[in-house]
Amino acid sequence: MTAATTNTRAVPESAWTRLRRRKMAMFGLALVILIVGAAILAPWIAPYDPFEQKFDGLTMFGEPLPPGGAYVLGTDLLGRDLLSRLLYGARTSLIIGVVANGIALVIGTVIGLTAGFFQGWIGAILMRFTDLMMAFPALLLAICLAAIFQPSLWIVAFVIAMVNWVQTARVIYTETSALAARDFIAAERTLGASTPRILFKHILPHLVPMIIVWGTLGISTTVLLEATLSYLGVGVQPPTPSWGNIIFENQTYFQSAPWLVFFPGAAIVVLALAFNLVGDALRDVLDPTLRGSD
Amino acid sequence: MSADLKPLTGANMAPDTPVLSVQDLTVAVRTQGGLLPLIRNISFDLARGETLAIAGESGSGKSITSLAIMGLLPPPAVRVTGGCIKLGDRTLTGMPEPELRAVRGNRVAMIFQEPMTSLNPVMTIGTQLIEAIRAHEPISRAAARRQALEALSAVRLSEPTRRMGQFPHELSGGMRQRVMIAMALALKPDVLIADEPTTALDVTVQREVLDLLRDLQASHGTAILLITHDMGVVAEMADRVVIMRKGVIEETGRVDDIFAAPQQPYTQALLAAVPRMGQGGRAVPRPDAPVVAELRDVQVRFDLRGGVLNRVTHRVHAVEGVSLDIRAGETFSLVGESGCGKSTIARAIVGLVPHTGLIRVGDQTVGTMTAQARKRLSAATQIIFQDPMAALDPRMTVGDQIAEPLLIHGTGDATSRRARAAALMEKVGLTTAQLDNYPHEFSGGQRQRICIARALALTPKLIIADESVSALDVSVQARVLDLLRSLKDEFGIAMLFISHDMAVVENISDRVAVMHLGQIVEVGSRAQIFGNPQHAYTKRLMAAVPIADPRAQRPDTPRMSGDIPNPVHPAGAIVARHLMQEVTSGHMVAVPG
Amino acid sequence: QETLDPNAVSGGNITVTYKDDVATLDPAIGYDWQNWSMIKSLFDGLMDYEPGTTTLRPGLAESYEISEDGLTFTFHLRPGVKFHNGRDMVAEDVKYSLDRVTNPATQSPGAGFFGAIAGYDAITSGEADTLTGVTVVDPATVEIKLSRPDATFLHVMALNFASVVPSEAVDAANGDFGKMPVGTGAFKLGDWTIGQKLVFEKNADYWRAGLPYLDTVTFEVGQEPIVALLRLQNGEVDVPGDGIPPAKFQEVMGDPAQAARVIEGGQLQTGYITLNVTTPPLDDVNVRKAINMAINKERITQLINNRAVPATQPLPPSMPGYTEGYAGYAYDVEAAKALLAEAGLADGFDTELFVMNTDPNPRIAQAIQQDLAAIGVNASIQSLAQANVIEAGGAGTAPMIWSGGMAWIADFPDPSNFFGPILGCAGAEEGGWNWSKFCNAEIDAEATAADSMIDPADPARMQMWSDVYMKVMEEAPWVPVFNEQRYTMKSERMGGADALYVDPVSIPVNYDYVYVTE
Amino acid sequence: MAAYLIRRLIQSALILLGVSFITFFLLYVLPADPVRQIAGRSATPETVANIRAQLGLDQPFIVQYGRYLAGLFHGDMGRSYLQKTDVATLIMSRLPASLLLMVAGIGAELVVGLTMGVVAALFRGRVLDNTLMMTSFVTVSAPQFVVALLLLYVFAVQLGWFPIGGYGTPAHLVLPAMTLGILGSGWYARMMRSSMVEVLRADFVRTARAKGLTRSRVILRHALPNAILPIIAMIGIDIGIFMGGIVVVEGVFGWPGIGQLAWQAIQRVDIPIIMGVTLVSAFAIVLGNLLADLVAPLIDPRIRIR
Ligand SMILES: Nc1ncnc2c1ncn2[C@@H]1O[C@H](COP(=O)(O)OP(=O)(O)OP(=O)(O)O)[C@@H](O)[C@H]1O
Ligand SMILES: Nc1ncnc2c1ncn2[C@@H]1O[C@H](COP(=O)(O)OP(=O)(O)OP(=O)(O)O)[C@@H](O)[C@H]1O
Ligand SMILES: [Mg+2]
Ligand SMILES: [Mg+2]
Ligand code: NI
Repeated sequence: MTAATTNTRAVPESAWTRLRRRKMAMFGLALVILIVGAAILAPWIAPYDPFEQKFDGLTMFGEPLPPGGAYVLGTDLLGRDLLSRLLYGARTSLIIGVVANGIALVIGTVIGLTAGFFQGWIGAILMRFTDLMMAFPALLLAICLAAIFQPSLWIVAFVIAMVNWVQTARVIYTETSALAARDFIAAERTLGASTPRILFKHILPHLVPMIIVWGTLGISTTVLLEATLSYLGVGVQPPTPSWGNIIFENQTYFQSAPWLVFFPGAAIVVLALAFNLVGDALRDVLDPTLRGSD
Repeated sequence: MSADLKPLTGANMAPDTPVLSVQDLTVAVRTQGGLLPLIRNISFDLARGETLAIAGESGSGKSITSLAIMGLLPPPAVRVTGGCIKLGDRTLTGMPEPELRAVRGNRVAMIFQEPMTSLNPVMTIGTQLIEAIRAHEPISRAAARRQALEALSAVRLSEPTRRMGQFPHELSGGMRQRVMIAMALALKPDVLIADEPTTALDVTVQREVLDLLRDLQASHGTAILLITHDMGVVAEMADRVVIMRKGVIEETGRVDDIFAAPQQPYTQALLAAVPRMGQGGRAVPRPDAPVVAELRDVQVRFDLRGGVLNRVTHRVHAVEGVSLDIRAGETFSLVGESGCGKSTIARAIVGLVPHTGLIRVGDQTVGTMTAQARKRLSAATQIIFQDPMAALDPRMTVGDQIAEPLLIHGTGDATSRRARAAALMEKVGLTTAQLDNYPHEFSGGQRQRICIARALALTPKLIIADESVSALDVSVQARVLDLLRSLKDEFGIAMLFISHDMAVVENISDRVAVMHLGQIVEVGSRAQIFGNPQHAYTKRLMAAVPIADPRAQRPDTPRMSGDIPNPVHPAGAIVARHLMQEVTSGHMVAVPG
Repeated sequence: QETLDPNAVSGGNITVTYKDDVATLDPAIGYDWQNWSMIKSLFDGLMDYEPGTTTLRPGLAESYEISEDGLTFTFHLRPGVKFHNGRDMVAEDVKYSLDRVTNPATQSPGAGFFGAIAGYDAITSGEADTLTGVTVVDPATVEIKLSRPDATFLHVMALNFASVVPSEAVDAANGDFGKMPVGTGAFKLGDWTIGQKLVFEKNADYWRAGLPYLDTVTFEVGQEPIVALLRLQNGEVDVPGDGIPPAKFQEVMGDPAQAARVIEGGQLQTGYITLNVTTPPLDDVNVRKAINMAINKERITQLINNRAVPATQPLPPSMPGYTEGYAGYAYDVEAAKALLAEAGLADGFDTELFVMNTDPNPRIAQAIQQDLAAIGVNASIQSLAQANVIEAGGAGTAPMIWSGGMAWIADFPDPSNFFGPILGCAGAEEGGWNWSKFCNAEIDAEATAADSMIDPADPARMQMWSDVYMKVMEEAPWVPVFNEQRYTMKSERMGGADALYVDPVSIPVNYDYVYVTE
Repeated sequence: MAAYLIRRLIQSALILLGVSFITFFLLYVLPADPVRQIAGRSATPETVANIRAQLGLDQPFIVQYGRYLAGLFHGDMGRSYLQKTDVATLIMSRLPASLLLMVAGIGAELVVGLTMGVVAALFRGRVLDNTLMMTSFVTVSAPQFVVALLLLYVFAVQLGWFPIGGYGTPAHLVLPAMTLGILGSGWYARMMRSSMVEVLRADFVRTARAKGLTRSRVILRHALPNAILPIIAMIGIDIGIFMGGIVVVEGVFGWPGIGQLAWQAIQRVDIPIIMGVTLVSAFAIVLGNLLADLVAPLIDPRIRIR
């Protein structure tokens, strides 16, 4: 270890500086900014009104128009401009994929962390509850909740958060139990550190990689879950576009109008990928044991 | 097993040609700043039947050298950039992987530093042995099995047939290391590389493993390349020794010569640092000093649950009725073999495990405590854990970790805390520039010092040092011991020192207690214990210590091959307590029976 | 008596697919798209229709007489009709079957159709367990007395619910008659692998000589419509029960070879929007008229690939009583705005449009939404599962509902069928199917009068019904949007008149009369 | 071991009880009336009330739930409102198909996902690794229906290798299982990759190499079983996700599983069927988790069941 300590850096670099050096991360970040920007600026950059069923947007036989021409990405089954709908849809999908998924992560982390750290009866109750929720068909829960509360974007986001925290909680629980048994946590206790301090300063940072993995994987699953809910009639209500419900509305047309499935599908992949690129890099950068390896 | 030698490669080889020859070996790691050499121009020869020791401080390149020989340097960054390694008349450097594979295990075998993690946890011992044999000899499974059994018997593992079906976690560290040795020797290699084979083991087990290596060498004529930082082990085992430092060879020579007349200043310093029995400094028993920690009939048991209702069926009687006093300014040592309950006592004192009986530190009774009382206790007593890497949060800078107790106890502001952390860093011999580094960027010894600095931040009355120096190489160990000693003198801190290394204990302690299976079997002043050990167990511990003098002759000790004594009892069982008898004033010994 | 198709060949098997599983084959209970025609082939009622038409003809009754006052029907049973279990069908069975379907314990969704039979109220309230109006005169004669005249009664007797079932088989099934049906029909149930397929076998003893032509009919369930069509194109399926999925429609019609196998026909169906007349501002007739004028029906039909014709009134064109020449409310945005302004709603208003969540209904709802937006009416869409929409409609909490997917295919070809539960006062109460909650005593009285006429086909009666619907349109509780056309496709080997494939009663195909040509 | 099993079974029973209560409650407050569905459009209010009373739906929630539970304890899952037949029979006739699909699907998922993960780990940082990880994102983001139809179209319609939907022979199973396998593989690929990377750094892998074992043996016999350990717990979690995602695939391939049954029942508020399917799938999930916990010690001897 002597060799490693000789080249000690005097000034520690901030995480951001190190993140900035990673090309892929920056590329991912650019994509994220692009997507978020597109969502925010949708009213200004969308070529058409996303809700307007254009008179010339359908053929005589009621078929949607393929990409090219006046409608860059084509039109949908109601003759609306697909590009404009995708741009507006980014808003919904970001709320679902980032906010709802984020809430699910937070709930899952809090429950898993609490159960894993305190064990005992609190842990037992929380984990049994988690087991119960895991055994409970998520889709049914979603349908019932949405039907009871009347579907709207925020209800949908809430429902998704309610069904999606379970897996995270399980994984975080396992990880936390292992961490809590480690010596440095015992060391903190002997230093007189308070429980919140141990939880937030010493355990939580170790869960970051796991949270990032589940968070990025969760983006596409939640966006698709919203679509499934739309399909079941308990998702975001039409005509509000979301990437997921654009796919689901049009999926039977994958042969005759493939663009209606391909473009929103690609958008979801890109969104998930962009967050993943940033997440992966962030995980590496935040892990001091990998410091200097970049 | 037969004692005849496996013929060496090629008939044209003269009997005195070295089996292994390393010439001008340079290994470098590829970094962004270009190739960075880890070892430079290493040359040595290993003759048949010889034991060559490579010694040197941590990070000097010992393991890299051995991995280079095996062709197992971690890809892709680290590789051999110069020199050559010859096994008999075959050049290993640059040899294609399939050929190299045939050499590995068959001609050159290796025992790794970590017996705990070096065996595959999900395969039985038998399978792992058999596959090693069958990888090189085209024999039937049954034949390989017979051979594996022979190897296990050869390393004197008890009940070899049963062991074949067991998994690594079912064996103790010593037993695992024997399995590793059996595996390495099953194919009767020409060369055996043993990388710190005993560092992770306690003295009694270390003793056995070393004896075993020597016996096997005698019967098979294997050449051994022994890597260690323990000069005691070097003195006992090696014919010749190579001293490495910072990637280069400092000195090579016969063991006797080096120990008698080291040429290089580094070697001299290294040898001077070796703690030797009988060299203990002044010991000042202080019967009148105030008691800092008081333990009365302390008992710690761990529940093992089972059954439909998940009820307690068994208990680990980790600590069974221990009473002792630690007085201000004294160093109280606790010794005993692995698993006897030393760490558990330490943890009970700082309130990490629940106990029955009385533990008082200062005016604070340890037990169910409020957050406030917990804080007060932590101000009075601090523990330095066995494994410094595990005891530091890998994701927080060491500066923050040293300052953390101050923050928790609300002392000072951010700048004053940082200043204090910097001062503590310097006190333990580190530079303030390293405040913002993370634990993994320090060597083991440095990490231990960081733990000490953190423990000192609150100026406690009692410091518990749990095996704080066992894993360090001698030079670092000496530095840390000096540090502890000077801190003790400076602040009048009492210290509970836990170790299985008798030489270190003798050097540092005022009083010593010997533990066995959760109970104290002998307690007294250092002079009383070392000068006049009474209990059989104490005597055995003493005898196991390697002596850092190649001329010293150790009396043969009876060998054991059994299991670690087991402190697990069915729930409700009553464990017999030892009766203590005073031999001389302050020297208590358990009555046999 | 029966004219057989001279080209028909006997034998062979056809495969029909459905997406949804068959819930039951009990004629007293089955009321789904897919089991309706299956039950028709397994069972017979006293009355029947000419294949491919809406013309009534006697079924198990060889003949019948209607008393002067139209209150007594005497049916003479056909001799020698055997149940699948081999027993002769007798008058007792007819009485048993009618008792059974009206008994509340049976929980038949069709019980209400028999409301005109004397003693109906007693049996539904649990006071009696038999219909006093139905008497067995002799083993071959049944007499049915009505408590009030009902012009549609013969149609009612042709409904599946009026099928004749053998009591011993019902008892033997111990509640599972729907899974082990025994009837007198052209086919009997062979094999039923739940969730996968049903096989119907030819009833060799069928009383219509020479029928059916097919040996077996195999129904495969759980087949996605789009997959069913792929299989049809691959020659594995003969008739896709759920029709041509929209996504494939243009492809099929664009290929002459395939288009030739598509059969188009009318359907007794109307797609409409209900406007809840109790919810302001829809309680204002001008607002309702404005909404009627705002809907661009042409465009909506274009959206569903022109597989419908724009509607002007509740009745579909092929239904007797349809008012020819009535133009309805023409699409006129300006006029609609003017009407709204007149109602004091020049700035429009906010409302909700409920819709069932299966394609193409949400799409149609969005088109409606856009049309409403053009006159300033801001309708938010509630796209829900069928059961939830029905609940909201029944409870009266839905201001507007698009009817698609839930109603209204006529049970029998009589104009009255479009009035009672969905536009009459009876259906307007809490939980009823009259989702516009439209209740006009005057119109109700006229409807009752029309139904009290004895001859269902009496032109005067038709005129009365036409009047009824015109008055309804005056009040505008609905926006009739379109009348769906049926497009069926068949495999190359299928034979039989085209009319059989768009049979208005036996949907999607009249199994008894079709055949295979190879 | 037996004691452990009994304890786990008791726990499972409690979980099922909880699931049944929540489901029953949700269906109770759901704004949709099953009686309307049963009674049909022409029913009079009296008929509706009569049917409601017959089904006991006019009773307070607790009474209804109590009756349902009492039925369950006698092995009676009730009768379908609309199909008028025993729910148990309906479920049992469809359950084998669902279980078969689930086992095959999870199998496919594991084979595809784990292979991807292992290969990516072995080629860490290279183009192949990046490609595979990218692919894993595409697969987790792909809509089931489209993938199912695409596979069906290509392999069944165009190439004719497999039947176009249906159930019965192993050939029928291939495409549905493959669909599920492709869709779920991304998760496993990612998990497996990181697990494998970790294991390849482990000391015992170095030991295995030092013994002179072949590369394939080192990877397959030493690294793989260890890398799979953390995945086993994932499988338990996955069964839950799986049960939810099976409906669409069953639909496209005409697979007669309980997913389709549930789907129709939900559309028409056939409460006994919804309850039955929920409980059976919850049971499968609980059982799957139990199995995962029982299998874990077989692969990892360090885990001891107490
Ligand atoms: N994979 C690697 N990449 C870069 N540097 C490495 C790598 N492995 C080891 N080193 C460096 O090589 C040097 C020599 O390491 P080596 O493991 O040989 O030390 P050692 O003498 O065996 O020490 P110890 O007694 O602690 O085991 C150290 O400075 C270490 O940091
Ligand atoms: N949390 C625990 N649960 C169950 N048993 C435990 C626990 N902690 C320790 N033990 C057991 O208690 C006994 C005493 O352990 P302890 O760690 O105190 O030994 P030690 O003397 O410090 O050994 P070493 O020299 O190896 O550190 C051992 O048998 C150990 O297995
Ligand atoms: Mg080393
Ligand atoms: Mg210890
Ligand atoms: Ni003893």
